[in-house]
Parts: sequence; structure tokens; C-alpha cells
Amino acid sequence: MLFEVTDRELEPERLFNHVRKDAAGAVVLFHGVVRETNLGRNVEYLEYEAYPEMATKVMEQLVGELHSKWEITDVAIQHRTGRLEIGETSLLVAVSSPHRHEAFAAGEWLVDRFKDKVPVWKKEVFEGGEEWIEGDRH
Amino acid sequence: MLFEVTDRELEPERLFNHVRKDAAGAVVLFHGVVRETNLGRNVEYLEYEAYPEMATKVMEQLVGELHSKWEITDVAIQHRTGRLEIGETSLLVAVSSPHRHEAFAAGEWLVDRFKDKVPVWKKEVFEGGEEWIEGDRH
Amino acid sequence: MGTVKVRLFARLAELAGTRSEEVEVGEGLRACDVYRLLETQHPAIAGLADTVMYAVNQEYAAPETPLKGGDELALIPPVSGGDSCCSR
Amino acid sequence: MGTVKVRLFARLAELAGTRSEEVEVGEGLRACDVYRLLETQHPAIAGLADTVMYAVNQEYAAPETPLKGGDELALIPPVSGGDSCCSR
Repeated sequence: MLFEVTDRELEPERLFNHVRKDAAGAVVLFHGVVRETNLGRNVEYLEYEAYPEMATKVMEQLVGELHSKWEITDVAIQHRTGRLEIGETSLLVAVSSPHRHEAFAAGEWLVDRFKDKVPVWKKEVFEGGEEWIEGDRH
Repeated sequence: MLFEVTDRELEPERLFNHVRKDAAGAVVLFHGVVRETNLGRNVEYLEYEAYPEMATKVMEQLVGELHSKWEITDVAIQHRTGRLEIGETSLLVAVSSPHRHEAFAAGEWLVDRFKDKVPVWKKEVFEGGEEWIEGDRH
Repeated sequence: MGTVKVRLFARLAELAGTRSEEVEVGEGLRACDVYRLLETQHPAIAGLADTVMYAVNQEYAAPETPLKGGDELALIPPVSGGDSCCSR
Repeated sequence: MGTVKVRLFARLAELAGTRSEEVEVGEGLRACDVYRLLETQHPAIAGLADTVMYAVNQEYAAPETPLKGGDELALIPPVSGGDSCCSR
């Protein structure tokens, strides 16, 4: 398992290489990307902030739960903090498995749980204002 | 939409860049990878063969159907032909969407339909023999 | 009435020892008739007709589809592209 | 009885104008009591206690969790990491 919170550009190729194993026939790589609009507003950029020490502990628990639910070969996650422009990747989740349906299901579950549990926040700076986004109302 | 059958190494970064648009918040990138074992046999390598002209037509139909089922921003697919070693990527499917659940669902659906419909075949060369794999018994 | 170009792939191509054949179009010639014709020329593919699908001009077509001069007929064994995962 | 390190994040940190506070541990001090204490020092965060979750030593904890010297208490506003998609 690999988990990193970083203020630098995320590294899909590195995460792919981390989870790719000879026993795995499928790798699902999810990219969460900054969109140009949200709640009907024109987004200028996002600011992400994390509580990294706790994020690491929560991720370890989630990945433990994931392995109890699906046959997963390996998992790698990166989240970016700081200022992100439209089109930049904020979250990368890579999941490998012998079986593609398990890789898809586990990847989707992990992104959902991440957004629900991991202590990371974003402030949206839009035309005419800014707002801390709280919870999944976006 | 981008669809290619090629005997060269597949290009995940290029496919990501192709489907990444400012309206899309999620990109799901599926890698189908050659596994070391299949049906309990030790695989040495795979040989993929395609009927490219027909594969292109079938893909266009599938992508049309996909757009009628989900809100998808763009799709890109590459399939590799020729000899593939263990760990190499045979199929790449990239799907972008404003909404991550639609990107996951559409990506999984497209891989399933691809394996069911698109005229591509693989021969498995294993320790002690070789066999054309027919259908999804693998 | 012209000829039909027949394309063979994967196991069928290997068994028949050819990837492409030309067949004269006779009155009422159907896709499945072409398979029977090829079976007599390439006995190694005999008995596999039930597993094969047909494509006429790059689209899946019923075995009874009538053929005309200039058509491309493909004999499609069960496909197996994509990943090397089982599907569960 | 020592002190508790309190960490604030995101909107709470911005409203309070601080990311970190030290609080003396009194008899029976609970996580939610710390919030009330901070409300009196930083009135801008008043009224938000219902939206906040607590973490003690980097694990989610109930508001009634008792604190001891050396603990790290974090006030966690509703999280919003990950992609910028709505979840449908």
C-alpha cells in the first residue's frame, strides 16, 4: 500500500507501476480532476488542505476494510494539497486485482469512502467569492 | 472518441490527455494486463490478433450506446496486437465524466462489452503448449 | 455475379492455413453456405460452424444473410480480446 | 494534569484565526468541552459545534471522549477532499 499527501503534481505512472504485479490482470486508475464549474459557479481554482497524520491512519483502516471485501492485489493513493488549477488532478486512486470487476468495485468504493472519511478539505475560489466546501454538496 | 488497434506499447498518458476536459471531474482509466497464470497454467506470453476494420465499427456502436446510457464527456480506447509479455497492457479504456459514478459504471460496461463484441482474439502460450482462447472462459 | 472476399481469423485461420479466400457468388448464396464450401476445401475447420459468428462488410450478420458480389464475409470465432482476467 | 494540543482546520482555522491551541486538562475534560472553551476565545466559531467531528490522537472519537495530558484533539469540519464531482 502506498499513500501520500503532497503539494506537488500527482504521478499516475508511478502509482500504476506500484500496484502492477504479475498476478494482477486489471488495474483501475481513478483521477479526480478540478472542474471548471460547480454549483453553477465558474471556478477559478481550488485550495486543498489536509491533516496528513490522521489521513494516513484513516486510509490504512479503509484499505484494511477493502482487502476484507475484495480480492485486491495492491492499492496506491495520492492526494494533492495547495492551489490546484482547472484540469489538475487532486486525487489518484490505483487498484489492482486478478479480476477486473473487483478492481472497479473496490476503486469506486475507496473513492467514496475517501470523500466521506479522510480529513481533507477544499476551498473553492470562484468568480466573485470563495467558500470552504463542506461535505458532499458539490 | 479515439480508438486504435496497434502493435506498439499503449499510451495511458495520451489517452488521459485525450479525454480530460474542463467539464470533467472524473477520469477512470482501465488497464487490462497480461497475468502470469490462467486456468492454472503458467503463461509464457500472449499473442493478440484483431480484425481492425470491424473492431472500429463495433467500437463506434458501443460508444454510441454508452453515451445514451451515461453522461460521459469523452472516451478513448487502445488495444494492442502481436506478442505481449507478462505485465504488459493489452487494453486501455479511458472514460471521463462530470460525475465519478458514471465514469466508473461506463468504464466497466465498456470493458465488458468490448470483450463480448469486438473482434480481437488471443492465443495463450504456456509451459507445454498453446491454445486460442475462445470466449470468456479465462 | 462477382466474388465474395472471405476473411478468417485466429484459430480458424490457423486450422485452414489461410487468412483470405475468394468465393464465386452463386444464386442465393448465404454466409453459412460459404462455411460449408470452405469445410470441403479445408477439412481441419469441419465441425466448428456452430461456434462461429459471421460478419458481412464488418457488421455482425445472421448465418442466413444472402451475399452479393463485392461483399466481405468474415468468419468470427468466439472473441477473447481485452484483459486476461476472468470476468468475476 | 498537562495540556491537550488542539488543531483546527479549513473553515474553522480561518474563522478562529489559528491552527493550533494548547488547553489545560481539567478533571473530566471532554472533547466537546474544548469546543465550548474555544468558542469563548474565538467567537467567530460559535454555533458550528453541531457540524464538527472530533479526532483524538488522529482517530475519530465521540464528542464525550475524555481527554488526558499529551492528547492531540482535532476539530474536523465536514470533509470535502477527493475529486470535484458531485457523487451521482
